[in-house]
Order: sequence, then structure tokens, then C-alpha cells
Amino acid sequence: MTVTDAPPSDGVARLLDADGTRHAAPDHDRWLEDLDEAALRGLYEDMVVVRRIDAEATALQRQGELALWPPLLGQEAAQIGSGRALRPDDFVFSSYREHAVAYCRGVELVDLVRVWRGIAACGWDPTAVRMASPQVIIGAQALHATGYAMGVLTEAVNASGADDPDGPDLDVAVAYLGDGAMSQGDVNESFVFAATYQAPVVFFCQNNQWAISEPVDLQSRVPLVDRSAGFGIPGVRVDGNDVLAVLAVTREALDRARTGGGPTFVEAVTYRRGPHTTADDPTRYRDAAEVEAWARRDPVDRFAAYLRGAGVLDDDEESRVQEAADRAAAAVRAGCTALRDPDPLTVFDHVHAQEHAGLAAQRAEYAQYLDGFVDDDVTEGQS
Amino acid sequence: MTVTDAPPSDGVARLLDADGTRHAAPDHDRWLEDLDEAALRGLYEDMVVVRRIDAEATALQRQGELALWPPLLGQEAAQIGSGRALRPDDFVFSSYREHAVAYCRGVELVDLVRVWRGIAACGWDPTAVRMASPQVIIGAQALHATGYAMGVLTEAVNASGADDPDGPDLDVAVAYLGDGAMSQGDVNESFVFAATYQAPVVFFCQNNQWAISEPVDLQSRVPLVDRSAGFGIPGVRVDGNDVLAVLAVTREALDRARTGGGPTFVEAVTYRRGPHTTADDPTRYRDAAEVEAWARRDPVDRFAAYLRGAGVLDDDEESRVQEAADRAAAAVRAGCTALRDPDPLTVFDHVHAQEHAGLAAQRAEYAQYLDGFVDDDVTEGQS
Amino acid sequence: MSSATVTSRATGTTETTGPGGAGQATSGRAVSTLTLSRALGAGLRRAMSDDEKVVLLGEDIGRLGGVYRVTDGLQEQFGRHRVVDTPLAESGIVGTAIGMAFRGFRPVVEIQFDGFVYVTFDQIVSQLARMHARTAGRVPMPVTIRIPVGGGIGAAEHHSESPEAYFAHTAGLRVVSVADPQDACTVLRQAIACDDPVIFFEPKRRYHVKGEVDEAIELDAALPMDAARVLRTGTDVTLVTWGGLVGTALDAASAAADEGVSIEVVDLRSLSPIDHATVAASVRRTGRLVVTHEAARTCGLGAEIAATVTERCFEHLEAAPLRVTGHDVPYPPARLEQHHLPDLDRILDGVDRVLGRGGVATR
Amino acid sequence: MSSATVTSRATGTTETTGPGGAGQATSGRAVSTLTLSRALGAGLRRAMSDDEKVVLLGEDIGRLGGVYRVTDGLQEQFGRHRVVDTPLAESGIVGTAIGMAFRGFRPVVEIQFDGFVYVTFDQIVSQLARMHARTAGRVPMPVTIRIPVGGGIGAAEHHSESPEAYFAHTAGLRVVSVADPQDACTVLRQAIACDDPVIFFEPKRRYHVKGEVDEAIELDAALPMDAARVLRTGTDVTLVTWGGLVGTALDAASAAADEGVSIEVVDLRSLSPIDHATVAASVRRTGRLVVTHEAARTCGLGAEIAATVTERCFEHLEAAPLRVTGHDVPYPPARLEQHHLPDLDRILDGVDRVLGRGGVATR
Ligand SMILES: Cc1ncc(C[n+]2csc(CCOP(=O)(O)OP(=O)(O)O)c2C)c(N)n1
Ligand SMILES: Cc1ncc(C[n+]2csc(CCOP(=O)(O)OP(=O)(O)O)c2C)c(N)n1
Ligand SMILES: [Mg+2]
Ligand SMILES: [Mg+2]
Repeated sequence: MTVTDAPPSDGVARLLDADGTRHAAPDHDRWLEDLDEAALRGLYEDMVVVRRIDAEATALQRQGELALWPPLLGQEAAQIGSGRALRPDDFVFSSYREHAVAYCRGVELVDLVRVWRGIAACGWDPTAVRMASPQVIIGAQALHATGYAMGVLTEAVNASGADDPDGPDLDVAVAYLGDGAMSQGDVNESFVFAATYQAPVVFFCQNNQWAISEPVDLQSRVPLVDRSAGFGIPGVRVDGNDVLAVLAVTREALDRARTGGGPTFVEAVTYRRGPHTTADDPTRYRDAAEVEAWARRDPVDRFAAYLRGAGVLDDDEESRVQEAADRAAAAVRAGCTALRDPDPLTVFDHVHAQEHAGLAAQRAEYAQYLDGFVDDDVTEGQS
Repeated sequence: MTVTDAPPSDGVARLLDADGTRHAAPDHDRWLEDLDEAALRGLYEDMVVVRRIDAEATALQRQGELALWPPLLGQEAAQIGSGRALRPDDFVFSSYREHAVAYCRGVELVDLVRVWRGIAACGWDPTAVRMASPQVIIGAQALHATGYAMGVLTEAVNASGADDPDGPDLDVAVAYLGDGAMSQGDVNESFVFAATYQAPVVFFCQNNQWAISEPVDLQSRVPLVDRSAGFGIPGVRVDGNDVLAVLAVTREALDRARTGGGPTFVEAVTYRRGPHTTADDPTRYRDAAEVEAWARRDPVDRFAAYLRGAGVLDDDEESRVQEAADRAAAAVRAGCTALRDPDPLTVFDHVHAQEHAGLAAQRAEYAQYLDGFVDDDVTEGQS
Repeated sequence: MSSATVTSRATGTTETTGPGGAGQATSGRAVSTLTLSRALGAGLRRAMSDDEKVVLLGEDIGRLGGVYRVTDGLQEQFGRHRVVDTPLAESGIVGTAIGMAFRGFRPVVEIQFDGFVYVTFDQIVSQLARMHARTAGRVPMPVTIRIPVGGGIGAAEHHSESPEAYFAHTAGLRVVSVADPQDACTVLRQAIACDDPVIFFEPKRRYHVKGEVDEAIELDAALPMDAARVLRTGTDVTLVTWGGLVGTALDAASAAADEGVSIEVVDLRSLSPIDHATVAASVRRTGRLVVTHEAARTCGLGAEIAATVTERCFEHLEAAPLRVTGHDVPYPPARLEQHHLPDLDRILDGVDRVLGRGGVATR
Repeated sequence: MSSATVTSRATGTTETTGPGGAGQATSGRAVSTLTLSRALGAGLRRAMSDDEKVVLLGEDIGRLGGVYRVTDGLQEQFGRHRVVDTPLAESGIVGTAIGMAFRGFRPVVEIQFDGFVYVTFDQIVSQLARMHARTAGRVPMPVTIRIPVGGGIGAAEHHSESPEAYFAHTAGLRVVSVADPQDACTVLRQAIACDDPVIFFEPKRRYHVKGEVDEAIELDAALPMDAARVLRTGTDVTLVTWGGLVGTALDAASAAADEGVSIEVVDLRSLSPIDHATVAASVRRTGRLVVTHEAARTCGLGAEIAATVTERCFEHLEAAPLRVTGHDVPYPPARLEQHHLPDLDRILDGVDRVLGRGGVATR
């Protein structure tokens, strides 16, 4: 492996330069000691696969199979690096673009697209994969993560009987949020609560430079990483296109939370290379040159270059990985196109956990209405 | 005057010790150069008068003349020092406890108690005194102040034609808020907006250590003054019981805003010596010892000691001031007890600026209803 | 306009405690006399003792015991991790309660006053109300939001609101309102035990009303949380209300009886779902409906009740359902609130009008 | 339940553009054909040209021109101090707009989608709506809040809401809803010119509907913002709706006419105040009322309209007013929205039922 000593000079934790050069950084490296070649290849495969899935979903949207898709192109390292740092018992509260995090949580491939096909509000069972439904209301999930973490603490206190459990080993809640989300009241309130209770929560902000058409400097004239200190929460800025650095800082943040050290704020500096969603036209508000510049800092290329230099990746491995990616994409496509629309009456399902007389009456009324349309000589329809 | 050189060592801007010893502090003193003896006596009189008004209002509440009163006892320096720093054309957006600020704005004495007698939602004409109605929803006013300041900037830009008006002399909006308010989303959003637009607004936070029964460390584990930097807003911590220091830092902050330097956050460290409101019983949640300790740092006593030491205050002047205070209190009392309940139909007034058919009908209906009660042989009632 | 000399038909405005455990199954235990606010505290204590997943969140609920002392003593008993004084941020309170529910807790949130609920509106209507549906039933939200509600107490701005229609219009929530100490204790326990989010309204003006309370009543045997109840039978007019106006409605019924008008008083109790069956059954008997509430008239619950009763009882109605409500104005300053709130006279005026007798206004 | 094969009675679902400037006084200028979204932009441009105190605030409204391109080109024309891209915080947007109104501006706020309005609910209902009353008329709040509203566009969660009842229930606000390009342009200009805060709903599903628009219409001569209008006269049933369902209602009326049923269609336009006079006059002629809206039924505007019509037209009603609405559910995923939204068939079913003909369900 090529490892140079030059530390990054911009206050950003970085282990890999854009060209794949690896820097030694003892503070971060100690969180990566277990990474053998297989693990490195695993990270690479993860990034390639989620990029391929993302491209496939974008294509599915263009073909009318999905109603909408928010591409993650460019944010693979931020999402895989952080997602792979988590323990199975941690719990993720994300925004809508964290497909790669969901992938890390073990969400079934087809489940990644259910929401975007317009057939469900949540594609998976949050309790099974320990990841909440994608949140559309910007920032709301930061409070959910904080409350979850408060619950983790309460449980620990109840279990130990002590006010400050000794040498705890806590599950951690992770809130994913964007640069735009930093302006929402809810996010700032979540910092207040997390700090007050020293809750085991990590705020992972992907600063992808844009909130739809708004550049990050409209949200803040100082680096986002500076925000948390004023709430009493340590902040760390990491190169979000460097999967190793992201993995390291996330592991450190998780460890702090796990051991009773309270919340951490991570700003992962990255870039949304695609449109905000498939409904967006970014050429209206940003320059091709900027997009180009960030393409040269691409997280996947960078990691590939490093791995090739380190002899961990060769052409054979590359084609194996590409095949895995193609298989994943094919699975997404096949799964997606096979998805059927839900039964009409499911509109009424799960609105309440216990029967609600008013809604039960509406359901019966609507069922009767639908029955009025049934052609007696037609056999029962699809689904 | 006794002026020592020992600077305060706790990061808090302070010119007067609790015993009235005056420190030299060139950075702050330069904002006080115009203060002659008359001005110093004026500040003292202000503080004594508002303390007396506050006591009278508390008494009026105990006697059933007011429905409620939130005493400012202990916060006179913070409010007079900042209130007297303002220009007439600045605009104040306050919370509910800023009676002394309202006094500085020239609000009529009786108008201070209208709201608390339960006969009006705002005691004065905000456009006349350039101070909005007291805000009850914690933190909401911080956004109003910020928007007002954005408007000031917009006007300046429109007037000058230039994007960044040269050598501006802007009106400033001042938001008063409490330590508890620092946790509200709206306050944090106001920091975002103020920073983004570099609006001429000063956030003046009276950290009086308590939000009803909650100590400030429940809101933040780090000093409140640290909050603003992470939004890109300079913060300054001042001894809120030192009227000179408060005056100096507020003047500086206003000057920054006025000249295009953008927002400032001021944390004035003070103490709410009385109950949260007359409905509160603080003995349930705080110790007499703490209250005692803060009584020894009293802002009025401190300033009196300094002025006496400096030969600006003597017994004659003191009785003149006390008489002025008594006159003000008497005026409040006389004005208050003379206030009559509003006419019933004013319930419908000013809900809309232009006639609203639905409400007009309700008004007519209710007027007719009231007319049904009129005893023909009784002459028209009170009010 | 000249102010009118108002002569009330009421002989007095003595607080009634309501019928207490009407329709409640008691388990035979000794009952004690409690104020409504103490009864709420008793309900909370029992819910917390029964289920360690019950936690309380709110401003000033710990050492102070809440501004109405409802949680008095609970932090001492259950510790500061189960009775949690929160930072001053309501969206934060409800948002973190949602997170705790994700972790399996049953948070009970106190919003200090009705007027402070709007800053957390999104967390209630977009998050709390929808999470169970959003997750296809995987993540229930057994969160109870306690809100002191309504006027009549001479309070400052934002302390006398009646926001129930906002929540009754919001799918996914349940909304209840209690009017007497026994209901306060029992329905609060039912709300906490319910797997759906519940907006729980506590009428401020009745916090000090006393009544007999059996804290240990069997929840399943008690009148269900979503049932209305007839508090007084009558034959001429059905009078529907809830919460703070229940006492006034009963007083009105007494006063009307003296004049020979028989009013059936229905305490709606549940505002979502609305027990339309009970209301409609009553209106089918009386042929006339008056609904009274403190909230503004337009799009208030009165409209929903009137519309549904008309749908269900059209052939039985002798007159159009009539609403006696707060005006479409921001809650007025305290000294004017009696001209905003329905009182005994306005209710009787409404009753007269629905009976075609003109009412005060046109007498 | 087995899914049903749905056979629509509609021959097609062609978009109608509505009657354009029905009831509008034109100043004789040449008109142009615009989509509803362009008509809104034209209205904004004119309001900004007429009054330099008009400023726009919102997310992505500048360079991007808004996600629906309503503000396209306005920042270029008026500069970034009058067309202000804001940080991503709706409470901040409305709160600062209030502050700007204090300074004498007439802010026009864009909330990007209906579902994002709840995070600024307090600033709207506790601050904006009350400031004029709070200050005894000293501080008017001429703030217009533009909200793309409603469903039928296959959108993601929180992008298809119909929150009008929340605002119609809030004293101090005006609430309007437009359905065609001419109204879009004119009513938006009227809203901006109004000294009261106005919630201005833009039906998303009609953004692309085209119609003739006279941008320069005299505001005072035009149909007032708070008036309803009869879009199609009829004798059997009055059908009241607004915004996104106006086109559907007109289609339904056409379809019904083919079957011999004469429907009078009222575009309510103003949701606060409601022009009850126009509605009641129509119901007095027809004897029957159907109200249709996308929002949930319980405590929706339909209840208010039904209740008020019953109050005013009791003797004229042949049947109970009937509501055809969204269900009391969170807005469903896009592929199910057709089972939530009233459509032509559900409206006709309601018409049949109010005519005592059973309707689809019981045929
Ligand atoms: C409360 C709210 N306001 C506005 C929106 C519309 N909206 C959706 S995504 C987005 C930008 C978010 O930017 P950022 O937080 O940086 O996340 P990114 O999309 O870059 O991942 C906006 C404004 C929303 N979903 N919720
Ligand atoms: C949104 C909101 N939540 C709660 C309250 C109730 N409340 C009134 S004052 C107060 C404490 C405020 O503390 P702080 O901001 O420190 O101001 P202080 O009273 O000390 O001047 C609380 C919780 C409120 N008025 N508004
Ligand atoms: Mg972003
Ligand atoms: Mg305080």
C-alpha cells in the first residue's frame, strides 16, 4: 500500500486523496485496524453495487416503473462508510436519499424501490432491519433518533439501577440528514435534547453542497461542522468521498456514544452528482464545471485507484464486482416490475392500531361502493 | 471614580464588580465615552424607577387589579442598559418580561399593565414606540426581529440601488429572549436567517438562570454565548447585572449591525430574583441560598455603590430618584385602577383589516343577542 | 355600541362535579375524593406502576410537578429518567417521544398550555399520527399528549385555546376530553394503554372540581374511551358538549327544566372517533340538536356533529341543528372572555332558538 | 377483499379549463393563453411591478424559479432582494415574512408543498393570523402564503395534502383557492393587495391547465376574492367544490346531464370567509347539496358547508347534504390515490344518493 504522511490541510479528515493516495493518520487509522483485504474489497463492492442499483432505479423511473427517485450518485462513500460502521442493533433514522444505508441494513433489494413506485410509505419493516422509514419532512427524523437514543439510555438506567450506568455498551441511534436540513428548527432542537441528556446518537450530515437548487452557503456562511459545538456536541468534518475516513470517524463517533460519551455530529463533505430527484433539472442552477470538478473527486474511482495501487483490486476482481452489481440491478428491476398495486381497501389499513369506529364505517362504505362496480360476469381482478 | 485595572477573568464583559468597583476595559469603555454624570444618574433613575414600577405591578396583581405579572426584579441592568442603547428608530421584538425595555421605548406607564390586566393583547401602539407586542410564544419574536431587519436591508438596497449599500446607517431590530428560548426551533432558525442575510439584528438573551422551574443547564451544558458562533454570528457574554457593561456591549452590537456588519448575539448573565410570574412558587424548585447569593450581586445596589463612590450619587439625589420612582408607581396604580373593561363587541374588532363576511355576521348576531338582555328601564351600563 | 346590562337566567353558577363514574364498572374498591388534577396524577401514577415503559416528558413536570401540579410527586417516586423535565421546545418533546415509542416506550407528553401545541404541529400531524400507517403497522405509536385546554380562567394570551378540531381532522389520532375526576383518571389510563396516539384534553377550568375517584377501575370493564355518554336524559333537545362546558350544559339543563324544557345532555368524551351512534340515538328521540363548544364556530367540531346528525337523522329533525360556540376570533383578552365563551345564557338562547321560541335575542 | 373491476361512467377525463374569467370585469385588453402556473407568475410579476413593497420569499424560488416554475424569471427581473431564496426552514420563512410586514412590506411566501406547512403552523395560526387583532389594528399583516395543494399527481408522501380546514378554522386568516388561470392571476393579485393574511391554495393537478388570462384586469371591478361563483347552472342538485376538483365537478355535471340530472356547480373560491349566501341561494333552488373535497371528511370544510346550509335552508332541503371526500386516512401512496380522492364516479354516486336513487353502491 502507498501510504504517505502528508496530512490533509483543510481540517477535513481524509485518508485517501482524490487520486487514491493513502495518508497515514494514526487518530483515524486506529479505527481501521481490523480492515483486511476482504473487508476492503467488501467496501468496494458495496459502493459499486449501490451505484449500480441507483442507476437502475433512475432508469426504472425514466421508464415509468417508478414515480420518482432521488439518486445518491456521488454519495456512495459517505453512505457505505457510515452504514458499514453500524452494529446490527443500532437504529437508523434517515432521510429519503439513503438507499445505500438501507442496503447496509440488509433491506431486500426490491424493498428499496417500493416507496418510489408509489405503493407504500415504507418499503421495509423498520423493526426488522432497524431503520425507520425514509423521512420526507426535512429534519424531523433527527428528533426521532434523539428520542430513540434517550430511550436507550432510560433502558440502561432502568436495567442498572444506577443513574449513570457503568461501562455501558449502548445501542446507538444514527440520524442522517442533509446540508439543507441544518436550517430546520427540528434539527437544532435535536441537538439541544441530545446534548442535555447525553444521548447515544450520532448525527451524520451529508453535505452534498446542494438542497435542491440552493447551495450550502445559503444555509450557513460557516462550515456546518461548526454548528454542533455551540450546543455542546463535538463535531468532526470528514471527506465524504473517502470511504475509509468516513468509516473511521463514524466508528469513533459510535464508540463515543456506545460508551456513554454522548452525541457526535459528523459533517461528511460530498457532492450530489445527479439531480435532486428525477423530477429535477439541475442545469438550471449549477454549472457543468462544478459537476465536472466533483466527478474528479469521485468516491468509487478514488477507492478503486487506491485498491489497485495496493494490489487489492485487479481486473478479475473488478469484473466479479461488476457482475455482482449487475445481478443486484437485475434483481431490483425484476422485483420492481413484478410489484403489483395494493388492494384498494388497504387505503384504510393500519391508520389505527385499534379499531376506530369512524374509519371502520368509512371503510365499509367504500367497500360497498366498490362492490357496486363489480361486473358479476367478470372473474375477480388482479392482486 | 475608583477604576481598577483587574479585568474580569471569567470571559464575561464586566465593568462593575458586585461591590461597585469600576474596572477599566478600553474595548468597552470606548462605547461609554459620552456618559457624563447626568447620563449616569439617568441610568440609575431608570433602574430604580422600573424596579419600583415592577413592585407596584406585583402588588396590583396581589390585590386583584392585575390578572398576572411577570416580575423583572433583578434584571433591571440588563434591560435598562440595553434599552438605553437603542436609537428611537430601532425596533424591539421582546418577550413578556421586558417592562423596562418598554419603559425605555417611551411606553406610557399605564400601558405597561394593560395586557396583564387582561384588557388588551398589546398595551401600546407598536408603530409609535417601535416595540412589538410582548410575545408569549417562546422564541417566535426572534424571527420577527430577523425579518424586520431583512426588510431594513431590502429597503437600503432598494434605495441605494447597490447590492451592498456603502457606509450604511441602518435601523436595527432587537430581539429579546430568555435562556429557555434558546432551545426553541424558531430561535435557532432566526440565527440561520440572520446570518445568511447578514441582517441588522441584535439577539439580546437575558440568561436569568431559570425558565420557570428549569435551570439553564437543562437547556445547554455549554454557555449560551457559545451557541451563535456555529451559525456564523459573533457572541458576547456580559454581566447582565452591570448596567455599564450591558450598555457598552449593546452599543457595540448595534453599531456593528448599523454599519452593515450583521447580527450579534449577546448573552446577559443575570438572575430572576422573583417568581416566574405572580402565579409561580419558586420555593418549590430553588434554594433560598441561591436567591441570596444573587441578591448580593444586585444590579441596582451595585450601580448605586459605584455612583456613590464616584460622587455622582448622594442622599439628596437618592431621595429625588426615590420620589420619581414613587410618582411612577402611583401613576401606574392610578392608571391601572382607572382602566375599564372594553366594550363586549370589541371582541370582534381588528380580527381582519378588511371586512370578513363570516365574522361580520357573527358580530351582528352577538350584538342582537346582547340587545335581548337590555332592560328597557335601565339606563345604559358601564363603559 | 352601548354595553348591555346582562341579566342571567341562571340562579347561580355552582360548579357541578358531573356524575362521576357514570357507566364505569367499578371493581368494588374504596374510592377517594380528588380534584380533577389530582385524579390525573393518580391515573399517571397507576399507569407508571403498571407498566415501566410509561415515561413522562414535559416542561416543568419534575420538581415543580407541572404548572397545574398534575405530575406532583411523580419524579420523586419514579426518578428523573421516567419523569423527564425537557428543554423548552415542544417539537423536540413530541419528536423525541416518537423516537422513544420506536424504542418501545409509552411516552406521555405534557404540553404546558394549549397554545403551545402549534409549534409541534408537524411532529403530531405528519409524524405521530402517521407512523403506524407509514410503517404498515410495524411501529405503533402509543404516545399520549396531555393538553390543558380551554378558557374561562382569566389567563394570558395563548393560554385558553381550544384546538380540538385541528386534531379531530387529522387522520391517525384519537382525541379525548374529560370533564370529571373519575373520567380524568380512567380515560387517561385508557389513553396510555391505547396503542394509538391520543390527544388528551384536560379542561383547565375544571382542574379544581372534586369528585369521587376509583383509581383501580378495570380498564376493560369501564366505559370505553371512545364512547359518549348521556349525563342527563331529556325529551325536547339534545345538548352535546364535552370538557369544560359539561358543567355549564348540566346547569343549563337544570335551569331549562325550571322553565319546562327537557334537555338531554350528552358528554361527547371522545372527539375522534365521535360516538355518532349515541348522539344520533338521542336526536332521534328529541328531534333537536344543540352543540356547544368553546372553539371558533367555522370548521369546529360542531359543524361535524351537526352535519353527521343531519345525515343520520334527517327525517327525525324538527329543526336545523344549532351551534353555540366561540366566535371566529383569536381568543380575546381575559376581561372579555365571557363574551366569547358559550355560557349558560347563550346555551339556553340556543335551546330556545332550536325550539323555535326565538331565544333571548329575538324575545 | 377482492379488488373490483372499476367501470367508469365517464366517457373521458379530459381536463377542462373552467370558464375562465366568468364574472370578471375585463378592461378590454388583449388576453393571452397561459397555463395556471404561468398565470400565477404573471400575477406575481404585475403585483411586484405595481408595488415595490411586494417581496417573495421561499425555497428554490430564485434561480430555479420554484419547483413548479411559478416564479420563473422573477429574480432576474426584480433582483435577489425582492425574490429571496431562503434557508430551508418554513417557520423561519413565515416568521421573517411577519417581521417584514412589520417593516411595511407585503411578503408573498411560497411553501414548496402543502405537506411542509405544518412546521410553520405556529407562525401562521398564533402569529400571522393574530397580529392585527393583537395590536388593535396597528400592524396589518398583508402576507400571502402560496401553497401548492392537493393530490392526483402521483407524488411522494407529504406532497398531496389538503390542509384547508386547519386554516379555515383559524380566525384572522383568509383562505382562497383558485381553479383556472384567470382566477389564478386575478385572485393572487387581490390576495397580495389585501391587508389581511391570505392562505392561497394552488391546485397542483391544474398547474398545466391552459386558459385565457387578462393580467391587467381591474382588481376592484373583478369578482371579489371572497365570492363564490356558479360555474354551471342546474336544477336538481347543488354541487359545491373548489380548486383541484372544479374540473371534475364540471365533468360530473356533464355526465349527469346525459342521464337527465341537472347539477348546479359552485366553485367556492373563498374558503374563509365562505360565501354562504351564494351556496344557500343555489340550494334553495335545487333543494339538494353535495359537497366534495379531497381532504379527510371529519371536520373538513364539507361539514361546515353542510351545517351552514342546513341552518340556512332547512325548510328547502329535500335530503340531507351529502359529502364526497377523502377518507379519514393519511394520504395514501400514489398508486392508491384514486381510491382516496373523489372522482367523477364517486361524485355521481353522491349525486345519485342525495337524489334518493341509491347510487352505485346500492344499485
Ligand atoms: C419541511 C420540508 N420543507 C421542504 C421540503 C422540500 N425539499 C425536499 S428535499 C429538499 C432539499 C433538502 O436538501 P438537503 O437537506 O441538503 O438534502 P439532500 O436532498 O441534498 O440530500 C427540499 C427543500 C421538504 N421535504 N420538507
Ligand atoms: C412555546 C411555548 N412553550 C412554553 C411556554 C410556557 N412558558 C412561558 S415562560 C416559560 C419559560 C421561559 O423561560 P426563559 O426563556 O428563560 O424566559 P424567562 O421567563 O426566564 O424570562 C415557559 C416554559 C410558552 N409560553 N411558549
Ligand atoms: Mg444537500
Ligand atoms: Mg430565563
